[in-house]
Amino acid sequence: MADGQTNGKTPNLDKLDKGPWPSFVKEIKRAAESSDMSKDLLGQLELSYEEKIGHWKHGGIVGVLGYGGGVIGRYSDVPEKFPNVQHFHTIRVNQPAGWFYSSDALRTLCDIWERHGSGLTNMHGSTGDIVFLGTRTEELEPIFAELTKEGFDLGGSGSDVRTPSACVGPARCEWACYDTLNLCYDLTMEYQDELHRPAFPYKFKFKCSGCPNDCVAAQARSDMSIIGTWKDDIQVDQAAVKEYADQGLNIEKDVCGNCPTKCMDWDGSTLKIDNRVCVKCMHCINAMPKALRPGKERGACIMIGAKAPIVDGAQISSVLIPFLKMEPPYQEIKDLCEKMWDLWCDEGKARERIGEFILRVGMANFLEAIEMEPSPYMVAHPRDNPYIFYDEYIEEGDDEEEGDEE
Amino acid sequence: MADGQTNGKTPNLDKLDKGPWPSFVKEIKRAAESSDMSKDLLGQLELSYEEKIGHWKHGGIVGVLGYGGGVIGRYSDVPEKFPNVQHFHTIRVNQPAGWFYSSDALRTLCDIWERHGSGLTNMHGSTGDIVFLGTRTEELEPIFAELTKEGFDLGGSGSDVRTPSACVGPARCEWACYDTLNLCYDLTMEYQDELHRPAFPYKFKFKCSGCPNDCVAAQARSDMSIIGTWKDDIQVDQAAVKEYADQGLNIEKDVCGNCPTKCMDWDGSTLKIDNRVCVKCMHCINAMPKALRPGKERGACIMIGAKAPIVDGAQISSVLIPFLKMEPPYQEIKDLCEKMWDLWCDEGKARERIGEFILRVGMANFLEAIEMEPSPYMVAHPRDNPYIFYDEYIEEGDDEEEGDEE
Amino acid sequence: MSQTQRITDIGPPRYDKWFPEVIKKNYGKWKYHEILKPGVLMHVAESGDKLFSVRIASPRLLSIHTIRDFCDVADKYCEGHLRFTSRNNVEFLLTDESKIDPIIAELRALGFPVGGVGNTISNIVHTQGWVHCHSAATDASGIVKNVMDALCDKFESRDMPGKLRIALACCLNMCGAVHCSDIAILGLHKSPPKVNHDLLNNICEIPTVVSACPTAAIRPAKVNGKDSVEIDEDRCMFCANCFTVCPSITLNDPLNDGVSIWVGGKVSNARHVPMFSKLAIPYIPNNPPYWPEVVDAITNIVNVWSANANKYERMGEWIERIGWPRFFELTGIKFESYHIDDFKYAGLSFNRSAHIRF
Amino acid sequence: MSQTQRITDIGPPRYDKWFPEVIKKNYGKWKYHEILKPGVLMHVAESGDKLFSVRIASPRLLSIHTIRDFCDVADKYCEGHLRFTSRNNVEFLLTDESKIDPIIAELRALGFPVGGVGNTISNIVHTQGWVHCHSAATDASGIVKNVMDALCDKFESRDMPGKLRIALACCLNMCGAVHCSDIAILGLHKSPPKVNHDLLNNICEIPTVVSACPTAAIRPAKVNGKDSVEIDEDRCMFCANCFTVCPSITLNDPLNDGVSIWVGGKVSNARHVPMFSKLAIPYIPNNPPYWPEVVDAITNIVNVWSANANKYERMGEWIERIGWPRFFELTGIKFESYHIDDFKYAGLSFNRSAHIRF
Ligand code: SRM
Ligand code: SRM
Ligand code: SRM
Ligand code: SRM
Ligand code: SF4
Ligand code: SF4
Ligand code: SF4
Ligand code: SF4
Ligand code: SF4
Ligand code: SF4
Ligand code: SF4
Ligand code: SF4
Repeated sequence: MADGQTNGKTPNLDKLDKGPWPSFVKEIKRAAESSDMSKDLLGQLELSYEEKIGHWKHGGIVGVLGYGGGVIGRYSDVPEKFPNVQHFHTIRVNQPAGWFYSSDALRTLCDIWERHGSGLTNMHGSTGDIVFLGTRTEELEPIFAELTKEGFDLGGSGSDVRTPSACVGPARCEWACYDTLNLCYDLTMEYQDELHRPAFPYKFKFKCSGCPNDCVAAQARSDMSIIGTWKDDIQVDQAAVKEYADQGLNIEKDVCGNCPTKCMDWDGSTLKIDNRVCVKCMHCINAMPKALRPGKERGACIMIGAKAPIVDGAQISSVLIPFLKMEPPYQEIKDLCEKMWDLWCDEGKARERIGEFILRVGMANFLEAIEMEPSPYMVAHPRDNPYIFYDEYIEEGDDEEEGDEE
Repeated sequence: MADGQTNGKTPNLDKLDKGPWPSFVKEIKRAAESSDMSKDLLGQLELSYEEKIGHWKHGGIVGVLGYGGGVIGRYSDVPEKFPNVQHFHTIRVNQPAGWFYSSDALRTLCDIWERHGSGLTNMHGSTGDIVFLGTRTEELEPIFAELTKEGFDLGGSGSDVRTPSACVGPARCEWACYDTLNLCYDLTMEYQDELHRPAFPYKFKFKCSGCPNDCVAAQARSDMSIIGTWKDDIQVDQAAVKEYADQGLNIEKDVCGNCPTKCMDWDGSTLKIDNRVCVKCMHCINAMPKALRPGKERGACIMIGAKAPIVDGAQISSVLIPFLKMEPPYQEIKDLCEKMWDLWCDEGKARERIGEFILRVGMANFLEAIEMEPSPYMVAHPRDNPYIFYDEYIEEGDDEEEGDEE
Repeated sequence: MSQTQRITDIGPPRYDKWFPEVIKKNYGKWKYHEILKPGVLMHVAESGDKLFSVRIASPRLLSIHTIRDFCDVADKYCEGHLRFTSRNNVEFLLTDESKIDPIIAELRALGFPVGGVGNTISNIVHTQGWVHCHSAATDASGIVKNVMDALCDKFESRDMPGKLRIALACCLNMCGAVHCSDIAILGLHKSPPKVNHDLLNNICEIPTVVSACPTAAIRPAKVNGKDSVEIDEDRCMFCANCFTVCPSITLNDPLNDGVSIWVGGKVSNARHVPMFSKLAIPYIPNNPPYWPEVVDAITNIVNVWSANANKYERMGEWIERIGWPRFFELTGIKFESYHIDDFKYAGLSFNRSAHIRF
Repeated sequence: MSQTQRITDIGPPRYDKWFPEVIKKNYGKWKYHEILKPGVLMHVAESGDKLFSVRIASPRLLSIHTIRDFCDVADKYCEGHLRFTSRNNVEFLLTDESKIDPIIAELRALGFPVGGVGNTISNIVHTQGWVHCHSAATDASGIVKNVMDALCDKFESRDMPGKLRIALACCLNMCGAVHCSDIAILGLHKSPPKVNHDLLNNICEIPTVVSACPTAAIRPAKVNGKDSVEIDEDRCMFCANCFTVCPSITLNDPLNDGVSIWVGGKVSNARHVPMFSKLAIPYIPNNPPYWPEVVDAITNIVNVWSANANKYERMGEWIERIGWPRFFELTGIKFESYHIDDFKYAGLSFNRSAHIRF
């Protein structure tokens, strides 16, 4: 084994600090100038590039006092070579919803991290947290103290509520059908305990997108996906539509032709939409932002169950409540969550996401347990197999009228 | 219990011999005039209508010498009331493909059945057979002798090749992309032994449709569904298209608008079709039979696995060979069947249809076993889960080039 | 007589044995067809020859006497040529156009509606029911008769949005492939199997019975001294597979047997790929001889579809366009927990998108 | 210090704490937006106010020094206001249109491409890889760097058929949800787990390990005297769930770990409902530092798509229109048995229709 790392050389990684795309190697090297931890990270990473294998060990349970999550423990499996990354824990810091910062706020974070860690971050992690990448166990409490002093707190990890996230929404988007940032913040504050102290069978993620474009990929990645939508008619400015046409947009082909339900009609001068057939897919609005807007009766569709494939296969969230008006304090959503969580905590298996739980017990049983009426909005189509578990039948001698529960 | 049947009254059934739709009760009554068996059938059926329950028992194994199939045994569970239907077996007589008869041929069948059975038939059974409904065990051999003398033979039942059937095809349809009747007959003759002597894990059905309209519902009901199709361009008679337009057919909306791949374009005078995108669905041809015709390079798509839901769920056949030229003696199809049957007979479980077998062992393994190359035509889409059973990997010391089979 | 003298394995008569001349001559050389009027098809060959097919409804369950009547009509108008269709209708094959109206008149007089051609309702593919099958949870012919009495005028017309295929099966075995029909009527059991403990072990292999159950609801058990099986009622989905393999288990139950209604299936590849039928109404009790609730339910679905579907739209295509919630709204059918799939592929039947129609 | 004195459970800063004035004023009152040039968005409020967002690429793995550089730029042009996107790009928020070109110049000078807006390729959502995760079958940042070096000009343009979202996950846990991306790069193991028999029983619960395996490939076993587990290699699908629950099992294997390529997923409801990514290339060995085979494979798929797709057609929508056989033909990727699903829903991935393109 060549040992580029021992003599401090990193020939493999050096090849990646050039090129048009901003380089992570440059970042590590920049941090390495003032941090031995980052220097050893660079060395260990070079070793991984040579050997084609990672050098991290399973993290034990590390964290801050009174919290069960927010820190991912990491240890090098070659500490003799890279003593400064013997510990290399990450800290998940809960981001402000929408990821809006001031330069001062960012500098404050940088300063804390410079004092106590590698100086390397992820802005941001896939769940949405600010990720402080690499520190030692003994630094955790001091970092936590400084963070909270500055108004920051930790995000989730383990079997708890994970850091909720939201699309930019009303802060900068004309299509936001509800206040994604406010809901995200409200849920985060409401569930601080569930977020910091893992007590679920497995993780539970919230993501809030203001419209069906789903700019935080909630439907693919969150156990509860809250997707903005509207109930009434798309708002149409016919003159503006005409203008798009005049500027050369092929409305017939590119707009109507791409409507999934073919519910639009363009006669060259006016655009007709059959709003009862429209599925609120956003395409026509996306194509003509100046001419079309979502309707006025706005709210959100509450969807459940998205997750990555481990181990029963990936799921995209499915509809639980087709439309809900969204007003603080969002009581219906909270009541729903608490009902679902109680059930899931009682009956869910360890490492069983709620989407997997629903598949195991059956959607109908799940709905009955959380006292929700079944609705055709929940399904793409009714069952196509005849294997129905009828739960009532008449027995000899029964009064024909009333079947008796089995 | 009222006993309409004992005194020969059938008040329930009597209600069903009126009305615009031809009445099965009338038929039974007509047969009853000259057959005591049919008279008792009427009585037992009346009893079923009163009691809301059938009165037939499981059939034991009955049949003709040397055959394992073709007869379904039936016995009344109330023989004391209806002695003439104590035995009420059905005989499945293999129909001529396409169900073409002469009056003489039908009269011959009627005469045989009048001498030896109830005089009631199904023209035809769902699989396609002529069904002789109701006779006694001792009549089976005489009936068989007379049938074969007249050039008829029995159909399938039990775990064998079932009576193949075909759409009317070239006999009366301009869209037949291959000779469905000839193939159906050829397969029936080739597999007489497999048809008459059950030796499979379960039933195996062939159905032949001349084009994707699938007029024998092959894709829903046959283990091997042979669906005619074509490879080249749809034949278009532009003048005739124009005529349809002039006669008021909305070609843009009703024809192009219903094309599943939107690969047609009508500018008011000529119809353009992007034949590489066309999926041969038949719709445009169906809508304008005088103007459009399937292409000239014709053959069939070989599909596998359709079945009813018992017990793993229903299946629609799926593509095995996207396109095959269809010429007697259809050797490729026969070779394929024999390979599949050998495998299925060795590894299939009892009462496991080939479609279920494929799902259990996995399509890829099935293909390997029958020595067929996997093709993207076989799937609606490639796998969407990452659980791939890689069967090769390199071990320490191996020459990096060649992986070793596991 | 000994096997050697017996004629065996000769197979069916060759398909062309009884072809009319016009078919022999133009076999595989047809050019196009036209529907001249309800029930009447004209096929024109490249040679210019024409074949006229007149289609009548059939109860499928036919006595030899009625078949002989057909033969007489065929002799009178068709040189004896006729055929049956894959949906059990009868087609009289003529070459002389002038005979169309007379043959129609005569067939009507015999009590047989002419129709079923084109975009309309054809015959109901169905099964044995109480007439012949031990497994039937309902009768087949009786329901078919009642439903088609109500829809007969549609059979005789040709002005529906598209083809509408109705099928009936009297138990979950689904002979007749109701699983892919625009409207399917499916007989079913909804009370658990009853076991004849005295007989079971004599007639059936207990291991076979146990393994026949897809839901593992059957366990071996000693019942009053005898080796038998016991059934966990909560796990039973009433598939009757245990009954099929063992006569001393029965599911037939006059108090609970009934039918379910399914919609939106299709087989053809025209436009949309083939589709399974989906559950519309989970249960309607058997109510012979008229089954009025079944007839009403189907008439209602047919009327709502034909009033709302676009040209060429089959039931399932129409529902896909308007969405299932609207289907339940328009038909007034109640959506219940039974409609939500909980079998093998349940997860894929959920609405995993925000595509919603309000 | 004792828990009481510590500040806990205060949650994150409120989202509006650092909003620019123009957002505070027009919150929820935006009227429409326009893309002025690559990477530059203009949002216009009902009040007429305008907000300009300049988006730059980010490696996501950022040193505090680079973040401070961003702060300096933000101070100079944006009164210190900036945000990050859900795909980890950075957006500088301006109100003064005249500052757009200067800030772009300065950001470029710092080495950050401006773009990723509109119908084009944005940043690659990715994960930790060898930089931080014990589970990684490949590195994340390295592949992302190489792929985006090759596609950087597209990031800076805005003339692709539709949005193209690329994601990378370094193991089957799929942090970052690559399962719904136009193009997904997925690190994977393809050799069976190695068990440290000496340690296993001390560190892990054998029953937990056994039950962690979805394919029941793990059995308890005594190995040279020690209680441990043995793995049935033929049943293993390399999911690494056993490793996740037990550190003394490892799948990391430099000889065999590599990546697979998936295509055609999407999340948005625009036009087509959300779709999973489907397998395109089952395995490419790890080849650091450049991973040339991975870069070529992706560049090829991107080029074929952008040359053939219609306006607005995402990868998956395009493939649905032309069909998978054509996709494999156009990209020159070989279709193998690995492409055919054999997991839970396999049966539903077969082509159950005669809809075929030749
Ligand atoms: C840091 C992060 C990746 C990143 O670089 O951004 C991450 C890192 C890990 N994820 Fe993740 N996941 C991260 C977002 C996700 C996402 C995306 C999301 O949240 O939007 C997913 C897919 C969505 C989902 O939840 O299904 C995700 C699905 C998983 C899974 C599979 C869970 C499942 O039910 O399928 C695991 C396995 C597990 O939980 O044991 C996992 C496990 C892990 C662990 C803890 C590995 C382990 O088994 O211990 C990783 C720690 C790596 C490390 O050393 O830092 N991670 N993980 C993301 C969290 C940062 C943040 O807080 O912002
Ligand atoms: C007579 C017929 C119904 C009819 O009235 O037309 C029929 C009648 C029976 N079918 Fe069938 N099947 C008939 C066509 C079908 C079809 C349709 C087809 O063949 O096109 C199917 C669905 C397609 C398929 O094969 O999957 C069909 C699927 C079944 C099944 C379920 C098989 C499965 O794998 O799901 C069973 C159950 C079994 O085999 O044990 C079954 C079993 C039976 C049995 C033998 C009942 C039994 O368990 O013993 C029935 C005998 C009834 C009787 O007393 O006469 N029948 N059966 C049809 C045969 C007549 C003929 O030969 O022309
Ligand atoms: C006679 C028959 C074939 C046979 O060998 O017996 C037949 C004959 C014709 N069919 Fe069919 N089809 C026949 C059963 C079927 C079936 C099978 C079934 O119903 O069980 C199907 C599949 C049904 C389904 O999809 O569920 C079938 C789906 C079609 C279609 C596609 C309709 C659609 O839009 O989905 C066409 C095209 C059309 O009608 O324009 C068609 C077209 C035709 C044409 C026009 C073909 C031709 O050019 O001659 C024939 C007369 C039209 C008609 O009857 O309306 N035929 N046709 C069958 C008559 C059954 C009956 O008595 O009603
Ligand atoms: C800034 C950001 C939200 C945020 O809170 O950070 C955002 C912002 C906008 N998105 Fe988005 N989207 C953002 C991530 C997403 C995601 C999530 C993802 O990529 O992980 C999606 C789902 C992607 C998918 O389907 O796989 C997403 C799917 C869309 C779509 C639907 C595109 C489509 O045809 O499928 C639109 C509509 C459009 O582009 O016309 C849209 C439109 C927009 C608009 C035009 C909304 C508006 O009026 O302001 C915004 C700028 C357009 C742009 O960037 O091209 N946004 N957008 C995210 C920028 C990520 C980045 O740096 O590139
Ligand atoms: S999800 Fe909708 S509301 Fe949110 S940013 Fe995207 S387009 Fe705007
Ligand atoms: S939002 Fe989508 S479905 Fe509705 S009209 Fe526009 S394009 Fe059609
Ligand atoms: S399947 Fe095709 S060829 Fe056969 S009858 Fe129907 S339309 Fe004609
Ligand atoms: S056959 Fe079907 S797919 Fe092909 S062009 Fe005609 S309508 Fe379109
Ligand atoms: S459907 Fe069931 S009851 Fe009806 S004939 Fe077939 S097996 Fe018998
Ligand atoms: S009916 Fe089906 S589910 Fe019920 S016990 Fe019998 S085999 Fe099992
Ligand atoms: S994808 Fe796997 S390897 Fe990558 S960060 Fe997530 S868990 Fe770790
Ligand atoms: S990797 Fe997955 S499949 Fe293989 S043994 Fe471990 S848990 Fe089982």
